Amino acid sequence: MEHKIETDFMIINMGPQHPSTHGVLRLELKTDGEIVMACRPFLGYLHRCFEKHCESLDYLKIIPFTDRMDYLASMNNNWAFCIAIEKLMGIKVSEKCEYLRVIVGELNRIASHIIAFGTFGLDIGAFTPFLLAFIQREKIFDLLEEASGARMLYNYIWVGGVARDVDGDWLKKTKKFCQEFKPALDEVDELLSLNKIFVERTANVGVVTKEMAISYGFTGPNLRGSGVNWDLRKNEPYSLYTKFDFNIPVGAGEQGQVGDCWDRYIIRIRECRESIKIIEQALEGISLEGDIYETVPKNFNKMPKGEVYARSETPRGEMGIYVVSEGGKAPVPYRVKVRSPAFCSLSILEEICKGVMISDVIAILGSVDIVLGEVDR
Amino acid sequence: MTPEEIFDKLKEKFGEGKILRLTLPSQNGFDVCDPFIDVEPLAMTELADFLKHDKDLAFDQCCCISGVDLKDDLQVVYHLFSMSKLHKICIKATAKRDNPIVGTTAHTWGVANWLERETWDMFGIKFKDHPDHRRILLEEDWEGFPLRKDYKFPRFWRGMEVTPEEEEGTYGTQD
Amino acid sequence: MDNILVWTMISILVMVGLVSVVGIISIYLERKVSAFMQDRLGPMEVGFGSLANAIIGKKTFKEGRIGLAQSLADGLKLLQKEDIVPKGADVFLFKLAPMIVFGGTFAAFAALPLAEYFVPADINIGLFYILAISSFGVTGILMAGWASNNKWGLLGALRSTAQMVSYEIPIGVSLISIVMICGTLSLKEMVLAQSGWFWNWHLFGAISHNGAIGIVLLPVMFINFLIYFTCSLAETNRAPFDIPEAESELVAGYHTEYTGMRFAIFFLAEYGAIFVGNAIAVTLFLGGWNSGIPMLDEANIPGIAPLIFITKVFVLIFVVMWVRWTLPRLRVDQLMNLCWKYLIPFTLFTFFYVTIYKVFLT
Amino acid sequence: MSYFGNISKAFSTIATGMKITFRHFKNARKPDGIFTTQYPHKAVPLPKFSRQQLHNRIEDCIGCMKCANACPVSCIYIETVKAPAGTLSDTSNGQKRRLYLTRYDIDMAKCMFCALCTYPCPTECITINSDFNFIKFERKDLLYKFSDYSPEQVEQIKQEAKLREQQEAAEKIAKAKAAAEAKLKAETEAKAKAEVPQVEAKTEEVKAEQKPETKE
Repeated sequence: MEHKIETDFMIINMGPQHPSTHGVLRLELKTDGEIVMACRPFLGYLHRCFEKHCESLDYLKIIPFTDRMDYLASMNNNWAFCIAIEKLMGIKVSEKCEYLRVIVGELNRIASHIIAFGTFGLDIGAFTPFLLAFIQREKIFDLLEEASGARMLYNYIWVGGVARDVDGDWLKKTKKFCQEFKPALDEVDELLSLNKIFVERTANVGVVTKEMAISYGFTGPNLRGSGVNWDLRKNEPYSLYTKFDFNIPVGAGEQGQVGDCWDRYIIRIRECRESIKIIEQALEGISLEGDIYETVPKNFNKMPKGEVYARSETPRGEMGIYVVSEGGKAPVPYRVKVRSPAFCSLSILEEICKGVMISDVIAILGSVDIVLGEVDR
Repeated sequence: MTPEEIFDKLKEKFGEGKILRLTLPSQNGFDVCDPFIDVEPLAMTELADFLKHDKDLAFDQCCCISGVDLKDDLQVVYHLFSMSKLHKICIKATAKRDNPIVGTTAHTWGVANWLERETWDMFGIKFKDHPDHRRILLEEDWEGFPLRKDYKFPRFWRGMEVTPEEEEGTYGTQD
Repeated sequence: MDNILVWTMISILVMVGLVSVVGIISIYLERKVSAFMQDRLGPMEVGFGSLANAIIGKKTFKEGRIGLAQSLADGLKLLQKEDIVPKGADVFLFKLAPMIVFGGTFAAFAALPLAEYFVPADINIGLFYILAISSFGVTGILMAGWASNNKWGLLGALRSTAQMVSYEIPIGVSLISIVMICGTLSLKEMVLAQSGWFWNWHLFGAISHNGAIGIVLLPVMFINFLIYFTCSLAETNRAPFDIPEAESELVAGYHTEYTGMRFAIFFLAEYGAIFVGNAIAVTLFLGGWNSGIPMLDEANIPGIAPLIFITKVFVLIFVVMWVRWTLPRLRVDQLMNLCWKYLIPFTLFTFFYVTIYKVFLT
Repeated sequence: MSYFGNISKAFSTIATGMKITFRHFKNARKPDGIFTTQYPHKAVPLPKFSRQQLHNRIEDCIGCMKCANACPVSCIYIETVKAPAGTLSDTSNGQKRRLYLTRYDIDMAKCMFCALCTYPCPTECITINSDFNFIKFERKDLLYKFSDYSPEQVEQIKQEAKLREQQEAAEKIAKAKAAAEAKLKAETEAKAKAEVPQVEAKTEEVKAEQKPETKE
């Protein structure tokens, strides 16, 4: 009998209560010292069965529930759902509403990206950029609160319109914010992006190649970080995005390889700048005349029979809403399925967390930018 | 490629037995829908492989996999998109309710792994040859598949009250 | 003789108080500094008055306080907390660990030369003693991590050990240069050698020892100082080297399972260790209790020497905090990389430079 | 020379970062240097339309159940009893009130602050205001009761309504007896109707819905 001396692997549960899993995600890490041999994510701690809820709620009542999926970008969730229902019902929304949607959607995108790169910095250990960026997020929330009445869960974008009108004063405040935001973002950028330690920690870590990114359903900033020039706002324009002039930042591997954590991080900072551009153009174009409730359907008793898959670009990527309607007099959807971008992005974790260090797992998780409310729904 | 061309191409490759029919908007009782192709559920694995790797089709992105409970049958709906060719198609695989088995596509698209697990979790549709066939959102020992229309919510699970009783006599109990 | 004995007794008593006072002040400072750097207010409500009122059960909230008693209140709160020992823990080691960590720091305080007649233990191998006793703390950290039967704690403890053992080397080598110049290990004599104008400080070379020619040591001494400062950050587990307790990776590292007063002791020990680390930097490089202006030193104002010393240390502690709230954290392998590939070669270089200077220029 | 390049890059980027944090540290003494406020002493004013707490002006409420039907989480509980014509004053926008609101409870513990209930209200009596200070120490205190009748009054109203119904029924029976036999059928229907007060509430609701909407 021969005995081989083997060192044992250690199984560590990272989460559900862990500062860096961005909510209640559990990662089962099989580690050899500091090296992670395998990583298995366990989800579902925040599962609320949104899709089951939808099957017993009116279309309008579902919108507050969509807020709670990706609670960092509620506006974009509302919007995604409304796009699907409007497509189903054949509603054309007035231009004023579309402008308002673009403005609040892009403001919310900035707020969400601030969380994304702020907490990414926090995971890497830099506390100050996170809080400096948060000041700007607070300002955005003040604006959105004034427009919609709530700070995070807005219920603002309705099927066929928006919930509340804005006044000229609000537009002026938004404009002022846009001007103040740029130097503040530059400061955070300067503080963190090129910091040697930060670059060392994030460049060449968690590299996702183009093919892998597409196959694993990466969308949004993650996909662009891998060097794919793809943005639904540009490539499959919805709403008024054809009217605006903006660029799509694409990862180029400036500090390391294309598709590493640093690329995914910098894309978000650059996207904030593009969003500001869009908001400024929208503020130019909007006119305050017109009724925002004009196309809001009075009731949902005469839905067409059919199904629709509508996708739109939320800060985390492509959110697809698949709605099946029975038609006739049923005012509730037969089935709603949400293609959550964070859920799909997270599925790559098992693949790229092999042979990296524990600290890198944190960096990768932070750079993929998940929101557990959306992953579990 | 238009849906008709895709349908013809698939039919040519796999034959009528596996590729059943193409539905366009305002057909088969639909007022609104994306064009979709009904296929034989067990043919899904080779079909996915062909859809992704064929030069003309090149469906490299699997947007969404959703289960639908059709009361008599269970259906898996694949929304596919090609980033290089910029065309999309919807594939539907309908399986029998008493023994729903669909061929897996997890070897073709990475994301399908989790999306199929979610479909199994919620609808109890089995995916043949799936590499990691576990529940994903619910616990392993959860009974039943919540998104099926005939699902009954359990009162207790592992001794915990999961569906609290509504306050008596309130308006909320009417629903 | 009697005079010295009395002073020694007093200074020992002062030191006992100093460890906790330094901890409390540093914690308050840390919170305020971090708050101001992040555009926040930091602790505001708990002043000494409202703390006293809270103790006798009266609630008072007034505007305009700056929260001076916040860390004292935190300490009082931690004292009342439940002392939890995890189920699978090695109880004896678990309880011993914070004492060892605190003991190591406290013992190091004994040899700090606050003023000429204010050295609690004026031993002729002071520097050696401090270096030895302050690395004693790592035993406690390893104990804490291992005994608490927690995987995060164990990882943190092992990281800490690896880090401390590695960083002892550049610290030792960089300090040897000073020892070579001074020819002594006694901290008091080292400070005495730096009296007079501020260019006599070792940071600016060896002017007090060899006159103007000592200026050739200026660059290497700067490098030495920087290396020592960096290493002392690593020795005390401060950012950017706080990987043993990296809260975003290891929850809280070796003190994950500690609660209440045991946690507070770890906390105090950490800040005590920062004080010791920076006190050595002040003693060796920045002239100790000397103000740098001879007239001020000769004025013999009572109590000014320790005040100058502590002020200098707190300026350095501010820099430590400033660094912490600016920089991200390194990874374990990068930390080792920095130590073995960058710091050690540079200290060796400065060491040879000083040797050559010592041999040929004096 | 990537070795020394690394060193110089590290030094320069660290210096940039430290400059920025020091600037913030220095500016903290300036009036707008600090973003946070010391909350209980200084509060940031909320916008006018901030959604914090639901309120119902009970004197304007007609008990139409529209808010309860609009609520996604069913946190509004309404119970009504039919009132005799003329006993209740009109609402401030001139609508008739025909129902005693024996119960109008809002469970703020359940509420999701979507404000969907405020939109369909025909008399604009249910509003969501910006009063955020409704912390309660017990969960049951979060059930806000808006009905201005005490439990005894509710009991009385219910009994009166019952009496009235019986009276009406008796009158009807008396009438019916006097009337021709053909009306006998209608009479039994009225009786059945009188036995279930909820059904009447429903018919009332239908009436309220038929009225022209004042909002939207």
